[in-house]
Amino acid sequence: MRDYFLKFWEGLYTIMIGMKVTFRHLFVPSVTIQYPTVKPQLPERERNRLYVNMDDCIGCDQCSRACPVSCIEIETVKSTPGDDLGKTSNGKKKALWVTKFDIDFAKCCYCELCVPPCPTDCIYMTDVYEFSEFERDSLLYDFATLTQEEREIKKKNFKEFQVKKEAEKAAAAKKAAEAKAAAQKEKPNAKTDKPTDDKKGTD
Amino acid sequence: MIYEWLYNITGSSILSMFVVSLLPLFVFILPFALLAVLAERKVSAHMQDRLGPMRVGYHGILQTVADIIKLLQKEDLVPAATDKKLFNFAPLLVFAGSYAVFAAIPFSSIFIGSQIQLGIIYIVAVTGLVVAGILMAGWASNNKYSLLGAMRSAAQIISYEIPTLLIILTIIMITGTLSLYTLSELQTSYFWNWMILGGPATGLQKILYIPLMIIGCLVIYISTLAEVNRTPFDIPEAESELVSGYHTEYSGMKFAMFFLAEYANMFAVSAIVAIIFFGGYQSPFGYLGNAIGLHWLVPIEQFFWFTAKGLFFVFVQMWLRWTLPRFRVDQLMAFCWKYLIPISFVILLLAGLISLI
Amino acid sequence: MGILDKEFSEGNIVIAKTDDLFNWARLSSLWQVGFGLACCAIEMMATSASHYDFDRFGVIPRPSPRQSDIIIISGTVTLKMATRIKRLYEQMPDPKYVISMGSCANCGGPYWEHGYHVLKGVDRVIPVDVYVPGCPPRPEALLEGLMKLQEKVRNESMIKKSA
Amino acid sequence: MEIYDIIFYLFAAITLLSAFFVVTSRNIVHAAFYLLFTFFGVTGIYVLLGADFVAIVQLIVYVGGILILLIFGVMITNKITQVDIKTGTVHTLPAAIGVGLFTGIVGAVILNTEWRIVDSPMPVATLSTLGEMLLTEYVLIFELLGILLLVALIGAASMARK
Repeated sequence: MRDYFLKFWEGLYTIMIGMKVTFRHLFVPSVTIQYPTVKPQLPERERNRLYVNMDDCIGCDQCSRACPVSCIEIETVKSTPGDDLGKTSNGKKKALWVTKFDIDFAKCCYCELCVPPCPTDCIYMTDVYEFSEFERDSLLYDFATLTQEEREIKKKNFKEFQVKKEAEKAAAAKKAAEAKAAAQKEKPNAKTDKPTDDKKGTD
Repeated sequence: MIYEWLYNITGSSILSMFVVSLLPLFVFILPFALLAVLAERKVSAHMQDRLGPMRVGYHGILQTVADIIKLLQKEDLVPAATDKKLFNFAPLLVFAGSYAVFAAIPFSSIFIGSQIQLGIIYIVAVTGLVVAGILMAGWASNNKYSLLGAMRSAAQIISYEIPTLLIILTIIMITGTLSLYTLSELQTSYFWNWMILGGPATGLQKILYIPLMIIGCLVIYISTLAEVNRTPFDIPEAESELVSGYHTEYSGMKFAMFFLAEYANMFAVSAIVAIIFFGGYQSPFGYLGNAIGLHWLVPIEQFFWFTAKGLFFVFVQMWLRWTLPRFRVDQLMAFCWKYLIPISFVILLLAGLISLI
Repeated sequence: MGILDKEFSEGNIVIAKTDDLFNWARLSSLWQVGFGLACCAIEMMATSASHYDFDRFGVIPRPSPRQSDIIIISGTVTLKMATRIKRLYEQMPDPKYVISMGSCANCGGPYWEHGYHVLKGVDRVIPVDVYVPGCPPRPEALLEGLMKLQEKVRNESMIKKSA
Repeated sequence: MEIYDIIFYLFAAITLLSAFFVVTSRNIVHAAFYLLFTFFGVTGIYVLLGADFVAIVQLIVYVGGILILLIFGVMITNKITQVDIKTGTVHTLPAAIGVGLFTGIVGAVILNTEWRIVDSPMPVATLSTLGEMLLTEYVLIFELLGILLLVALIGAASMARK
């Protein structure tokens, strides 16, 4: 009997304690950060959207290889001798046109593994986190600074350059062969074709 | 009273009756539900150190309006396997049950829908319609969670009606009336005449009544809380077990009707506690209108006091909701049958003995 | 196209105003299905909790899909779960919206290449309205996604289908 | 007092229609729910007859108690909705004769009675007189009923314990 009333009393009493706590919290100022107007202070080294500073990128593909989810796609084209690509900020000479530098932020898992391998520190995490989109394709970010025509031009240039080089090489080889042939006029003509064949094979 | 007044103006009994019967809905239930839903969200938010709705109107005061408009134009989904007839009728029945309660509640000495002699018992009786509606909703949904929720709800409401009725019986025994209007009139003028402080009795009787009445008030508050399925007695809608109980399959406006009925019930129950134990519409300190000689002010003051008391108990319901966790089913039943019912029987007996003094 | 359609497609003032009202109501009370999948769900819960407070935007979790307007796909959608998601989505009444939260829901995330068990993007089973990137997204990012969705809802129209 | 006439016909219609559906409904749960409306209509008619206490008791006992019990029973009984509830033997001819006789007698009584139409006074509350009667004139019956119910309760409890 005593137990029964004790239980009843205990129940009531503990409920009162709980109600006291909640009532006190009714007047505790709220901790809510009113997001769109007030933005919280982000911690240092916060990992959010990647940014690539294309001025410094040398197209070395290190970040792409480091990426565990392969969300970075890089395509490079070698520069032709006449091109001036400039230098990176830490003095490295650029040798490649970056015709494609796509990061798919839908796939990215914000692990920051791509950042340490970069030799020129051009890829890094920013503190931008508000970039939701209506279409998934808009989450595919194209960082390459060249316009589409420029890329085509670069590719064409390189191809032309290659063709030209090849032609030059072929011509050079021919010349060399001819020179060789002239030098060894006594020898039979049958061997002259061979060096040019070799050149073609290596291409 | 309002009916007579309207009858004198319009001269048509049908029209005035119609208007009187609609009054509680438009004067009271709808604005109350709008306010209470917002208050619930704000109270819960502030008890959790949050802010609650902030972005619709100043500090979110239009939040419930937006909710209602949204629910109005939401698709009215009737699942294929339901029992269409009962499924569509159940929300109406539940709302009718909780609306019928308001017919007998005296908002002030002139704003009473019906002055029936059997006020309290009538309120208990029409709650039965709500039970039937809930069972109907649960069964018609053809969903195991709905049915379980409805069963639990019915079992819970019926069990907890017993302590409620026993305490009401005690009050009837002491005051000798069932009419809520007479009950309010008995506890007139000042707060020491309220039933919680012994009512109109005097001397030793009054002193002996006080502890009984305090415990009785607790019992009836707890059991009515269980009758409207509020936390900690919300096992019929227990989200972690039963999705959302008997209204799992309801969407759009039908769900809004359940919602409205729930909030109307919340107030009805608080109003019962306020009428029985806290003087109904009586002011605790006498009336300003009488003091300054403006007698037409008195009913308005009474209305104010009544809503204030009712809203206070609604607030306590919300407060409890954010304080206590949910009961288990067996605990719920044990609490009713092992604690509340014996205690209310003892109160009934003791009050009977004291009333003989 | 009937005469009625033509009349309405001009967007007369009544239609436009009702549109505005309904859109306002819709965007300010987006009830959410209480539904979490993986680690993003933790972040979603954090958004509902005191610091970020989803309730400020009128978003409250509803236990039943029948009463909710928005489903936040928070986390990895495995092939097994995809059918359930589709079913949940179909149980919601129109108008309904979907937020795809985090890389996994957007396109399979870390599993997009070799995940034999993961659906490569939840938009293969249900139409997604807003993609929130992040792994997992910060609560603010989710809130921003929600605000984007609200903008989208604001510009909807009863008569013009929003593709 | 024409509004009371309207209300009376409304409640009468509810009672009769729902009673008809209780009998004809194929679905037993539907029948149980129609019974709810029958009880409700009867309550309304009680109120119009000035028997307010009986009406409330009807609502508490039948709607709040017995009907809920009935619905519970029907719902818990597995697959009862699919059962074809029809007795095997259908005695059409004797039934028709019985019903015909009954209708004839009732009709004759209705037609041959001189109905007295009296303006009834406004119904007064019956509660206090009822209470006094129960505790003075009919106290023995009241107590006996109480004992009977108590015995039934104890019996039910002891049967449930087995």
